[in-house]
Amino acid sequence: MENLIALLIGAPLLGAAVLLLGGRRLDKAGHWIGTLLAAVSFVIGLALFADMLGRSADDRALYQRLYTWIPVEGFQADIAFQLDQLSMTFVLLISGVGTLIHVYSIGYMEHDERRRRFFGYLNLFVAAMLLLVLADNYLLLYFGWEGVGLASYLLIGFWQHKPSAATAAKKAFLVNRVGDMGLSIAIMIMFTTFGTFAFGPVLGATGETSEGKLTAIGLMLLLAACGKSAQVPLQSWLGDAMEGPTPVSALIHAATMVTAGVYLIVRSADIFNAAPDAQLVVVVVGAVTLLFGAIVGCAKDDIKKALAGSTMSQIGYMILAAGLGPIGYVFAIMHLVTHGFFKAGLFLGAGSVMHGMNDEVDMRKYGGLRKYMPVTFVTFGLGYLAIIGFPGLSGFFSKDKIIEAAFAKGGTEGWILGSVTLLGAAITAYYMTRVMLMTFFGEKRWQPDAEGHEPHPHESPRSMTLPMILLAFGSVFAGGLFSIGDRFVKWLEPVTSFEHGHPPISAGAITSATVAVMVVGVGIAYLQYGRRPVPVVAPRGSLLTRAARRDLLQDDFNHAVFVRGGTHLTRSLVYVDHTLVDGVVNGTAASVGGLSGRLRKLQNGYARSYAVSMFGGTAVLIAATLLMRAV
Amino acid sequence: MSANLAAETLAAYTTSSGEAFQFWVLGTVAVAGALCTILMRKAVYSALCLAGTMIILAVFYLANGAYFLGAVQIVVYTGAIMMLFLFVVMLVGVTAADSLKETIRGQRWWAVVCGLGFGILLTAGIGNASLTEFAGLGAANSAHGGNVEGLAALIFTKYVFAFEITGALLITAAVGAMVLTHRERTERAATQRELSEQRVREGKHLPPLPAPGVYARHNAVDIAGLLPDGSPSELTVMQTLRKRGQIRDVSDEALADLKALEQRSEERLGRDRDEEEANR
Amino acid sequence: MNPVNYLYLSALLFTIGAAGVLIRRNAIVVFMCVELMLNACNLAFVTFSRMHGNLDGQIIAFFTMVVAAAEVVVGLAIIVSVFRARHSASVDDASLMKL
Amino acid sequence: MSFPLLTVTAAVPAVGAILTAAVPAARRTAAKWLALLVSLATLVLAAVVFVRFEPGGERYQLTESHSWIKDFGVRYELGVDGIGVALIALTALLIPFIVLAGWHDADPLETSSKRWRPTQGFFALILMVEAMVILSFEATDVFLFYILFEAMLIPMYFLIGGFGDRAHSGSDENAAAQRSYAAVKFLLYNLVGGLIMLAAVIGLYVVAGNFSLTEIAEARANGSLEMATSTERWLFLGFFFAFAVKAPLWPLHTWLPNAMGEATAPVAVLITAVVDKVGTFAMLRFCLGLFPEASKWATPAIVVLALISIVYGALLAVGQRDIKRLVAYASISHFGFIVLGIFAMTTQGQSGATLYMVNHGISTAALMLVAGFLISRRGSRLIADYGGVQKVAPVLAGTFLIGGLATLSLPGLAPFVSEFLVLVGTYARYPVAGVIATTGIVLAALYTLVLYQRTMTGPVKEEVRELPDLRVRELAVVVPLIALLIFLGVFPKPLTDVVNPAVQHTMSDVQQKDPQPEVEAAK
Repeated sequence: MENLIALLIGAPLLGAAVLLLGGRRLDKAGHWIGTLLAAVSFVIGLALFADMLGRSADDRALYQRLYTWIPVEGFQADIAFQLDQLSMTFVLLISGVGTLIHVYSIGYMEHDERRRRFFGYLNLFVAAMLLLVLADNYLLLYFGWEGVGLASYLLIGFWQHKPSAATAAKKAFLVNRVGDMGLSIAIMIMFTTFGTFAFGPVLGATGETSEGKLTAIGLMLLLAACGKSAQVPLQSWLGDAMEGPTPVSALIHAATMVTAGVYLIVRSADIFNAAPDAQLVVVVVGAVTLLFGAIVGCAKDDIKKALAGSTMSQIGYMILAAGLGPIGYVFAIMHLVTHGFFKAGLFLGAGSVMHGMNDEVDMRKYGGLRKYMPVTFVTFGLGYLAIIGFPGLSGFFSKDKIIEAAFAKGGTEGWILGSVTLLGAAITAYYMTRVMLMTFFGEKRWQPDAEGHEPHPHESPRSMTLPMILLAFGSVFAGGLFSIGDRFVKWLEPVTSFEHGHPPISAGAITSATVAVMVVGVGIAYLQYGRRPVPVVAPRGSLLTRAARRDLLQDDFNHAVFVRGGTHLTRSLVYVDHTLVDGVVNGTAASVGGLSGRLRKLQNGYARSYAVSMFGGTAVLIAATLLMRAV
Repeated sequence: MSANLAAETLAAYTTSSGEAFQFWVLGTVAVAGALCTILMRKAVYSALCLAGTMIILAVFYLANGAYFLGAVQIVVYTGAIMMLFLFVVMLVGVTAADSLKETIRGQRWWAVVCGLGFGILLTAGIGNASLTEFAGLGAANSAHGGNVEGLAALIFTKYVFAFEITGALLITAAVGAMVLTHRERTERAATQRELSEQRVREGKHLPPLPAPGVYARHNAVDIAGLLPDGSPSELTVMQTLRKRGQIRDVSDEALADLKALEQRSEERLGRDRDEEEANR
Repeated sequence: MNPVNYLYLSALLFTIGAAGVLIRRNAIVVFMCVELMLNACNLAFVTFSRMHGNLDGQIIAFFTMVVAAAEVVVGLAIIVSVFRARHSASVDDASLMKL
Repeated sequence: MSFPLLTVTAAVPAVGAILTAAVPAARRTAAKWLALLVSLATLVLAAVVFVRFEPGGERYQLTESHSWIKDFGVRYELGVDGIGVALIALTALLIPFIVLAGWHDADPLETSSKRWRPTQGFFALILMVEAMVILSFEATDVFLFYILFEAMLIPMYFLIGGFGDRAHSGSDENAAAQRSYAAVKFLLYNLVGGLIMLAAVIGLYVVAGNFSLTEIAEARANGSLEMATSTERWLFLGFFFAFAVKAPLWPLHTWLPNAMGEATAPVAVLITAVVDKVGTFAMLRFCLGLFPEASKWATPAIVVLALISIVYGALLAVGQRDIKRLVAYASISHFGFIVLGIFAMTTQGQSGATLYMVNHGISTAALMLVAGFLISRRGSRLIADYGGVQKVAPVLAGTFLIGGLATLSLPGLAPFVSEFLVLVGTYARYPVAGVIATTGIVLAALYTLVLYQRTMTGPVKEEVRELPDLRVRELAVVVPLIALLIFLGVFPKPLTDVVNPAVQHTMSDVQQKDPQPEVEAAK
């Protein structure tokens, strides 16, 4: 059975290779090949899942070792896979949601002449992401980690002819690279500390080294997670990444890749458990991001950017949960899965709306779309209810558990974290309602574009709606399915360890509070956007709104400090290289030239004066010989 | 024969007081000759002084037991090479005297410094080497029956390659000298007519050049003729002498002579006149 | 008398010759001075030959003479042709080598 | 006596060079094919060397030894260790591609005379460089190595100065002046380095009495050859300076951007991917092999220089406006990594550095040659003159991107393996240096992606609208290189197998052991 693991990755990888190398002759069949191979991966995943369920909880992990990747004395990096419950969860999420989005893309990208290539990139992404979650050591994980970064780069910049897309792609890759730096430093520390970087030996030996080392590893891993999962302070790329085609935003920048950071932290649970300081930082980052993303989400008029803010915020929840330790890991993953469903659904819905609206993304130019796109409206609506935590839907279960766990952290910390998560829930409800109202309710506000084409909103083709419907099912039922009888907890417990948190107030009270703040959030949004018509041109807004529209000035800060500073630095270095480093050399050359110009005058052309110097030289030689002999 | 052998042995092993006397006398002359070589203004004197020095060196070779070399020195150096020098001196101008005035700045000063330094250093070097004992040439000379035989044995065995190569070198040198000095006439020599036509074309010196010493008392070819204004014209002297700078600069002399002549004729004429007047 | 005196004489003659090369402008005289230097060397060789009881020194002197002969032949030929071309035997006139 | 395989491997391109040069002026195409054939034959021979070399066997294999200059103990002594084998393979591998890529670079202009033969000269010089580089990887006699080290400057000088990039921004005279400036700068820098090395070579002879690397190293190891500390240091510095110029290490690097910018792309590849490797190779073999104590003494300073090279090169690459100069500065950054790996004196670092030499050769060749194809199409080296090429020439853009990704060490492509090994190896001994070097990977991403973005993406510029995509000849150059990058990226074992024993030998030369992992050390 374990020999199938490589096939999980192999199938989409084959797809990517065939599609990217196949050339134009595959243009007609390319999308089918891509979808088929993603589906093959999903089917293998299901088979492995079934097999895994058949074994006892402690004996579920499968290992497959292919060969030694980098054989160097004292440094054995293997191409080896590990499929345990945690990886399994991700495999199903990635290949499942991935397949659905492949299907969706068939319709969405129908008119793009480079569709074959798009599917090639998507397959490449699925392969890399599976490699990331299946790796049995950190170096191979790093391979997948950069692989998804590459796929993300290629897909964000898929419409390369748009400078904004190309810039966004570059920005995403660069910010991610900063995170990758963290991961590679973490691996280096591991190597010098443990002599290896395979999961088993490293995580098993955490007790044998100092807490300081572990804290350092933990912080570096967190830096990596921040990059990949768009957490503060490396969150700035996610909003821009919405330049990519919408299926990409759904798959990579909502459901799977951005959650890799959560995976990394949960996978390294043993390290964080032994390094409370690192854990604290994780929690703080999560909490800050959760508010940061939520606030940004409130201000954006671009539907995808609003959703991106929401993604950031939801991943903040997950990171926060992961930072809480054994009381939170499981719920982080659970929220990750449910979020995968409903956020992918929301993005696909947004894509469907854009598809019908001539790629218009400004929500202020939507309005009243529920009549034109009923399927989209319903599926989007279900996703909306799930994300705001409407009781009974997926998001309710997973988010509620995280809020409980936050309170259960205990002490002042617990109260602060609990309140933050509650506040986050309220804001989530607010901005999601805002999106919902601006898009599907109210009057129609669209206008002819510059070329006079009036949009004709229409429902999307079957290939697009089908995945949305399936994801909506997931959004509705996944949470309940997981929570009933603590199934998800039992499933993951052998891998991540689990402790029941004991919040200072009863679970019931917390749940009620959650529902209450959700209602408040929805209410405010309704008052602002449901009762009053939405202006087509955005009002100036308060200082906070304006800041939030600009991603809370984070980009401006980056621009001022890193981009401008970097530009100045490189320019001045170019100058320095030219004038100083090269100048020293050229100066030497010039002074030698000057000296020889002066010496040249000794060359007067008179043979006799040359003879004098020859004679003098001979005399000096004799003197030297005599001196040497005398000495 | 036995006396000869004895002399050889003597030359080989010891230095007699006769040799010492010879050394000091002839050595002094040799140095004087060398100094004259470099100090004489005329090349031909230099050559002669050098020949003298070389002959003295030949004597020293003999004294040092190098009989063959002594002979060769006289025959080849003094005989052949110095004669060659003299020939060239003749070609270039036997009486031309060089100016000994230095034209390159600092040259003479540096030459003296270097020369002195070099000489002192060499002397010091020789003095430094412990050369108080010497082997003498008796054994070496008698090994093959004599100095010439000994040299021959070496030349045709150990140094045979070098010897052959020097042979090649000599031939090359001879050919080279011919190539350098021989000028192949690549065109027909111009006739007198053509030369005169060329002069007409170039518009200079249409008439024949003035003859030298037109107004001079004697027809020496190296004296420039005087122009009507009394200044000498170099054109009147033949080209070769001009190039060698061997024009006798006689202008002042000639003018003085002329003046003297006039005075004398004046005196004589005056005296004659006086006599005539007296006679009248 | 010690034959080493011949060496001193040789050194003296050599130095005089060298000084002559440096001081004189007439190419022919310069050449003569070169010959003087060569002769001085020959004297040294002959003296060394006597001191070491070895004929090799004389052989070298002999070769020097041969080479000197060859050198004089070519050198004088050059002087003659230079004189023909430039009407001067001064070494200072041939100073085109300067920059 | 066994078959002199090493000599033959170097002799084939040398003879080929002479034959190529002798091809009549009218038969240019014949000269090209001849050069290609010779380079392929060399590749076959190099492959034989690679196969015949037994990783587990003697340190130096396939040795040959003949007396050369008896009086100075100079011998014609050849032998290869794993590092040499890997680099010979790299050289032999790259030359056919360089020849193929430069197929039309030296075609005479139509106006030039019939008897002019630049094409023959161009290919002959390339083969000559190949012969010398291969021989220098084989030489185990210091003097022989020195001669080759210097001699390869001569053909390189003519290649840079004589066959410049026809794409330039200024007038023809200006370009010619720039080119000759670059060639002279290249020559002077390297000559100065070589001169100092010559002094050290002589010094070594005075101290050791012969030039044989193996004998000296052995004598040093068993204590029969004592060197005063200061002597050893001076000699080390003499050697190191020459190699640092060639490598090139900051601040001796400024010749490289000029040379690479002005030379044609294939020649630029020849410079950075082949010839410069002699410098880093020699650091491993001669600096560490002959002067282990001095190497350890100088390590901190060299590590700092390497770090500066890494960061400085990358930052300057970001600031470049000329595509080829950008690649040149990127190479400086990469050479920093190689030097860092060598002087980290850990197994991982040195294995990584050796792999890095090979991988950097392949990746830079891929990137630079594609850049050369691009430049030859548009006739400009300026980044600003391009834009949107991806739309009109997708294959070109794709291969360019892969070359760029290799340059930024993306996992899955060969350079990642080596870069990571260098980083890990460095961190194990110098944590701070390891962390600083890691910033290099961010900067590498920056300059690569900025280059790609500005040239390949965005709206299509008017001037590039008619750009043709890669032709068959160009694909034949690029595709094998990329395939190799991917293959060595996921399966570097064939290389590491050869390199590992050699690295172990070097480690024992300098008498260094890897730092023990903390956990194991505790046990």
